Amino acid sequence: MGQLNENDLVKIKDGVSFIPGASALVGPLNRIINWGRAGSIWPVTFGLACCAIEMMVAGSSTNDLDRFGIIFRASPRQADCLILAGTITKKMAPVIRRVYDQMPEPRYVLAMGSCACSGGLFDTYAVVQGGDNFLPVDVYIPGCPPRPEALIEGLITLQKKINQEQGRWSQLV
Amino acid sequence: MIPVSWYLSLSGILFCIGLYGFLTRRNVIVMFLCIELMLNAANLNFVAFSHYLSDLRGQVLTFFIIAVAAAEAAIGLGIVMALYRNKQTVYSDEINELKG
Amino acid sequence: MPGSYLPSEYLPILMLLVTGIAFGVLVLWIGKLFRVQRPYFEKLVAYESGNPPTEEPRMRFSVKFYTIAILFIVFDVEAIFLYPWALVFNKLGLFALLEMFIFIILLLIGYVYAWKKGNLEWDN
Amino acid sequence: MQILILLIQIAILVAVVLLHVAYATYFERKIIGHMQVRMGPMLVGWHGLLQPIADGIKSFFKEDIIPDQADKSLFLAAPIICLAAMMVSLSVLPFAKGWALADINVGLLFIFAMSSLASYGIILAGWASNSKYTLLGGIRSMAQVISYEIAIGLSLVGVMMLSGTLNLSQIVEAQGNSFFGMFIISQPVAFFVFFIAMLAETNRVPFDLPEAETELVSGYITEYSGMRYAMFFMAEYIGMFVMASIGVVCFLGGWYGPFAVPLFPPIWFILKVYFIMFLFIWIRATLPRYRYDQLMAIGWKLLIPLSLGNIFITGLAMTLAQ
Amino acid sequence: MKIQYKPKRDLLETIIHLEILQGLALTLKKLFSKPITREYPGEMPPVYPGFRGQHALVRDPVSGTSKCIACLRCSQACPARCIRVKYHIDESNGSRIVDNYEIEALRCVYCGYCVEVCPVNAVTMTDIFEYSSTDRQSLHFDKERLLENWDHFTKSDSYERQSYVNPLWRPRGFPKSRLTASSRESVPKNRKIEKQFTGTKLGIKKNNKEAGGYNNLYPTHGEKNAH
Amino acid sequence: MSRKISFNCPVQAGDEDRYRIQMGPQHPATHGVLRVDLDLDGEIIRKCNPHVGYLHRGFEKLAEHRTYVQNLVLTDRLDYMAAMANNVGYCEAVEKLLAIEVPQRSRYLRTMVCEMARLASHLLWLATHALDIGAMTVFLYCFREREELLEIFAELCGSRLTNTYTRLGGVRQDVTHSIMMKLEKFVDSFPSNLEEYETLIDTNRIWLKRTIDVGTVGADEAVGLCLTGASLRGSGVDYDIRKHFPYAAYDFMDFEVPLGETGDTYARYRCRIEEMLQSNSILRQCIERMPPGPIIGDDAPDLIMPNKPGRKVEVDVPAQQSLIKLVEDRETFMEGDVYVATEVPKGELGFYFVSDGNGTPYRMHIRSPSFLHISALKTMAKGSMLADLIAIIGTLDVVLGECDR
Amino acid sequence: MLIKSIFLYCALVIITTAILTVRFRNPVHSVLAVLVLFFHMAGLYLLLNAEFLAAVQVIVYAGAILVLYLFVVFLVNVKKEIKTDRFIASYKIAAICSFLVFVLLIAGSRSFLIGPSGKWTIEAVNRITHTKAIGSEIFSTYVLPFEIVALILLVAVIGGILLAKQDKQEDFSIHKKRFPQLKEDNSA
Amino acid sequence: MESTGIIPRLEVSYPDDVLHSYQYCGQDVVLTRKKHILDICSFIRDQCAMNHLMFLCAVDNSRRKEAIGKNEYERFEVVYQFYSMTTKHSIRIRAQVPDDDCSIESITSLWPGADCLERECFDLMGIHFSSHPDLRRILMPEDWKGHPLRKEYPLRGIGEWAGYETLKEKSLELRTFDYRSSQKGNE
Repeated sequence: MGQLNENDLVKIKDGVSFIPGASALVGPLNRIINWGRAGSIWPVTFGLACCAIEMMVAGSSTNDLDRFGIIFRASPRQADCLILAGTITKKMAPVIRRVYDQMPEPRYVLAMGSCACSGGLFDTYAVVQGGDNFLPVDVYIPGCPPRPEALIEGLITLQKKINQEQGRWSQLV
Repeated sequence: MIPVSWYLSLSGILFCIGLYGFLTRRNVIVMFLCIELMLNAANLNFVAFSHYLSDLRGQVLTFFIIAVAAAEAAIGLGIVMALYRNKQTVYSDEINELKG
Repeated sequence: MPGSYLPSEYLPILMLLVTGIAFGVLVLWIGKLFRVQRPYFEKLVAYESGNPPTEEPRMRFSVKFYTIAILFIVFDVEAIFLYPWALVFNKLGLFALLEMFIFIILLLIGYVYAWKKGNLEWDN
Repeated sequence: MQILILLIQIAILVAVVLLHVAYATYFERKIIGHMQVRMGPMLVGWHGLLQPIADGIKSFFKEDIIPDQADKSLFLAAPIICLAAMMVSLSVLPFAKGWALADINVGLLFIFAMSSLASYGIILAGWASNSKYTLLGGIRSMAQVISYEIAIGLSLVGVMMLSGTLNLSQIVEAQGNSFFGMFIISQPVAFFVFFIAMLAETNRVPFDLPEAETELVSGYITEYSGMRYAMFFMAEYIGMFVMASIGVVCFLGGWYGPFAVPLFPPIWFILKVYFIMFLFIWIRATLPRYRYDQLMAIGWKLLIPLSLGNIFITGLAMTLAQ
Repeated sequence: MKIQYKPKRDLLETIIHLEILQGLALTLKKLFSKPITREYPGEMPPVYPGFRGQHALVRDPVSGTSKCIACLRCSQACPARCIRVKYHIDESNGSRIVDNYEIEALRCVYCGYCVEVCPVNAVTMTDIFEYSSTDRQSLHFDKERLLENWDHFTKSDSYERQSYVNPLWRPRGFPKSRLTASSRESVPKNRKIEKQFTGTKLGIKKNNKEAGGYNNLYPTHGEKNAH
Repeated sequence: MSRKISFNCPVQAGDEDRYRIQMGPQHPATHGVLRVDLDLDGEIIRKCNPHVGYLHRGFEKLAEHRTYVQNLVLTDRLDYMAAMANNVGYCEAVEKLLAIEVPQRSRYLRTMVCEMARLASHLLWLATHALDIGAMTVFLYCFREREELLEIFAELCGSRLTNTYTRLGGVRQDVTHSIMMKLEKFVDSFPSNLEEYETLIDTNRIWLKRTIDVGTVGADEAVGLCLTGASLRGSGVDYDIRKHFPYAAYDFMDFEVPLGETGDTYARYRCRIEEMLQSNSILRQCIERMPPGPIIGDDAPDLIMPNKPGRKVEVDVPAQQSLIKLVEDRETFMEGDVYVATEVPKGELGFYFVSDGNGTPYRMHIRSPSFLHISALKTMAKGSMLADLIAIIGTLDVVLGECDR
Repeated sequence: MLIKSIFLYCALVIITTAILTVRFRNPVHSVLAVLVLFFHMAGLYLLLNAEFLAAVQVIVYAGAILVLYLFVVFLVNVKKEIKTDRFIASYKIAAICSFLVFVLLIAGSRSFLIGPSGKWTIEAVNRITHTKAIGSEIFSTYVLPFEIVALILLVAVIGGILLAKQDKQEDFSIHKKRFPQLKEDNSA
Repeated sequence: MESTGIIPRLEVSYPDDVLHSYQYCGQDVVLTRKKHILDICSFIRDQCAMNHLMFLCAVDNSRRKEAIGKNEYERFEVVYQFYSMTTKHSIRIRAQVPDDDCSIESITSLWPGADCLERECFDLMGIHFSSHPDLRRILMPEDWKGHPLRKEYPLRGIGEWAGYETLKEKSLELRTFDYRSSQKGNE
């Protein structure tokens, strides 16, 4: 596809463009891909602090994330989503970034709880004031820690967001 | 219908490649691999003769050769391990150098 | 006729092999057209629990693996002899049993030796 | 023409098997879920029935990462080796009388050969990724596979002695004449050994050390992402299927139902295979994981003597019976 | 007290893998029991009065706006420093007029101190917990948003939400007589407050209480369980 | 892509048979963010070097900038599996420092929530320990039980995990009848439920093989390593703060301290299981003997405390509100230092306060059991196998929030 | 024709992989080339109506012996050869030698004549299957070699274990001799 | 924690080292010099059967009212709390460490568990423990500047840690998202 240059493409919205004539294919394909992605969000097993416990509860029998097709993967290479569950310290931040970097596209970040969203209680020398300082956070879930149901609700928000995506699968985007 | 000479030539070529590798490679492990190649060339000969002579003796012999090749590999690689442990190398020329 | 024998029952296997490989290659190749590929340095760094990789991972292993492999080879060869033996056992009867008994006993000596030498223990 | 029919057969087989792989994961998640008093996939499709499809689509469109320091050619080849080896072993399975794609005389040996080839895929994946966890997982897997391959081979010798053949269809036929139509009755010890070794060969709990999550992250597949990871996954489930089928063929009477119930033979076969797969899943939901040395000890110190003993007892019994 | 071990397996039990079979039986039993899963988006978890969820400013039914008097106790008590109150003093009577009342929901740690110290019951925590968002700004509540939260909360027809107050709420630090009328009467009259629970109230079987009750479960076997 | 990976720690000659692995921070078995650097010889650990600090949030520094009451919120985030127990420990310490009396009823309530927290924490420990060893079903069964406790917490104080339940001088809220009914139901059913999980692991041969003679610590060694809690008692040392320095209402409770003998993972596991049953019996006693009375003392300080002596927190109050004075100026903070330890599920949680008379602690040091347990890992894991390390981390029951503070 | 093309394909792959085995720098790649070679050798055995031998070739050679090779490659550090330029030595002389041997072999093969035909024709073998044919030969005619194989294997086990046995302390002292700067590792 | 009679024994054995002793909230406290701290600790362990080291931490006295103007207080102090599981006695030792010679002897030889406690003191307070086997930072990153628990260290830190700076730069470089800076609290 290297021969196509920018001008041949049809621009749909900012930053999203397609090969002309492909739109008949693109629309349904887009919907199918988004459906697949929203239906199988695999977060990487990465608990940071208190929220990790509630994250585990969300995966346990009472709430059962598996219902949504969400299973935890230990390796970031197979994960789609990083749940920042807990306080991000400055010592930890590079590690988190590295784990995020090692995830394949498309990847999403959920900031769960006050600490991951904004540092929360810990406005100190050692704590990063919010995961969005160095990561593109997709969904913010307030609470300290949020109830497991709140995490599920956050994941549903993420599913909605995924379903509205346009062509995040194309090489040309 | 494949003439038996095709098999013989193939096994000859294989044997010579094995020999060449054995003579040129410095890594003892690869040298052993080359020996395996040569053994395989011989096996191929045996099986081909056996087939063309309608006699199973060659195949039985091949069978035993494979079993013995297993033993050979075990011992040979054991020697490699011992060499490596003592000399910290698996290269034939370095093993020579370090003899003294 | 020697030299013109074609083992035709193996043909499906060959075809399935080709199918299997082709399936793998095709899936990956077609997927390549649709995937987002944005490799960059940090993404391609080896995974090590979120730490920067510290050293070359290819290093030596415990020699135990080697002794296990030797035992494996010997038993594999033994099994290879057992298969034809098992098939012709009915025909040969007690003689074959004795024959194999001696064979296995000989190999078991090596097995017991390895056991006694502690090559089957992993936690030292 | 013959080749065309063959191609259609292969196409059907591959399609069915891929569907099977997809739904085996669903089956597993559902069953484990209910054993853990939860529900398993529910919301993607009716009762989560489309879950495997969604997973597949997602994996297909997922980025494929080849780590910088990986040995690229081997890294790319490893999943294909694994998948192809496992798929090829499908060809000799007799789903019913004459329903084997390739009815070869050394069918059992062919399966062994292919499973050892698949273990190459695993070790190469571990080695080529060039990461520490994968390497450790690969080595573990290799040592495990070679230890248990012997147990599997030796445990089946009893069956070979009873049936006098290595051809899978003929083994099934031989069972038809035996008591109850199953060799498990006359070879319980062999079945026990085979079952344990089968769990180990397919890397299932309690022998899932090569990919033990709490120890090695994901073991040899730690560095694999997207479709390549899915291919290992498929290979694993096809491997489960193949191993379960071997168990069915050698011990559970293949396509013959007990009491000769007139049911379509392949259905019996599939039912039995799924019974064994259910056992796999059931065990996974129940048991903890062995430690590495314990695993090797079971293989070498328990299963091999047991299966050798079994061979002798079978031999003696057969000699006496004559 | 020495810990007690279960009896050692005997040979037969080892051979037939009794304990593993028992485990398998348990999981099989569970396979056919009813899952305890709450199907969350359809089925809500039980939320009790006093749950520390989303913040709201109580809308005074009389004035139609917040009850806040800008005493700043909440922002003083807040350990995360996430409450900001902007006010000006009304020159005519010296009372304070609240201009804006901001709560950073993403920094709040939901300790409930602000609710506890509020003398007029103006700020409250509702039991709504589902308000995740894809952007930060929508979780930075200002006064209007907080009042909306209250409206949203009171509108939803859930358990006792119309009379939502913490039944045990009492701002510590000053006597009840000095509370404003609205906060004193925040617990509705029709709400039954139980008598204080004491130990005698629950009829617990006396013979069951013994500390050694578990001994029946783990019969003593002096030897160590050496496997 | 042109950048080459530079290894910051090149292979040294002679180290070639060592295989270095960094486990964690992102690793499923490290209970959060622990990192362990391992030198492996095959699978055998030759050297084990735990790294902590990935969750260091500056608690002790932050505490110097917040008042005593506000710091209570911090303690929830210490050992987030048993926040109630931390709350109680903190309040006991501050009350000792400020000489605040606690009513009897709230002592009982504190004991009750402490034991509930212990159960919740031990259940989580059992769950993760079992998961580490590979028994994933036990994990989910334990969470089922734990969920009941958390729901009781939620009903009691409005939050499931970070409870902030105690107050200086008492507790936040009184229990209601429905809570007690639920608790009683839980207490009644707990032993049989525990028995159920035990079916899966307790006598299971794989479990026994994985735990017996793994990570063995002798009694003297354990004391030297400053282990506390069940990790110490598994080695047979009789040290339980609830018995040694009774706090809350432990004086009035009949319970025993289970002691192991062998000091291996299995002994520690059994110890904790027995402890759960003991906690259960304490809970039953609390339900039975709960005395009537106020839940918070009259001299309990307000939630808003001045953080400087002489400075009043009082703000001008609108005239029409008739609230004249909000906060008494509390000059009675004493100068001095005090150390109070409580038995939290992980072990001995101590608070060392240095007060210089202000409303904020001059120095607050938290003696966290997990921190010391992790340092013991170095000794315990040496010579065992990789899989054992997982079991040992699991059995030490470390929580990094408390360790790193 | 089909048979010939199959043979030629197998022969081509065998020769190619054999050359690759010699040429690859990385021993792991060499081992893998040999793996492919063995599979095609098994294919040739199939053409020669020796299906059991083909299976044995794969199981023993590919499944066991090469595993041992792989282990050894992993056990010893092979990084160095990948880096150095001269991973082969004196290739000219070797080439000449090999060529001479090849000429000798080809010349010799001319003199082979097809001898008297035995009783195991293709039909005879297929009637009772190849495995059984081999089995009945071994367990009736070749009993002694069969037991000798057991002896050889026994020697191999014991010898292999003895050779590979590792003495920890001795090992360390060797390290010290070679690397005198090495001390007990106390850092990190 | 009743009075134990250990203090007089200590005063007799180490007259030069014991500066001052008192009881507060029923807890025995001894102020000592740092010079013979290892001997004192081993005395306490061996002679007084105090086998359990409850905690070890450091305190910065520089802004402490009680410390100002009294010459027995130094800038830092290292606090040890010991407990005897047999006699149920406990004692607290406050060893004074001056600012200009910020080091004290390590007690890891007596209690191996003190290893990480001392490392923590070093990390957060900057007190060097001589003869400690492996004195490195434990909680903060290796290249962190300053010792956070010292009184002059501000709550939010001085400057930014270099590792975090590079991380931020890297994430800026790699971002394909709109970057939103986090908002500070209202303190």
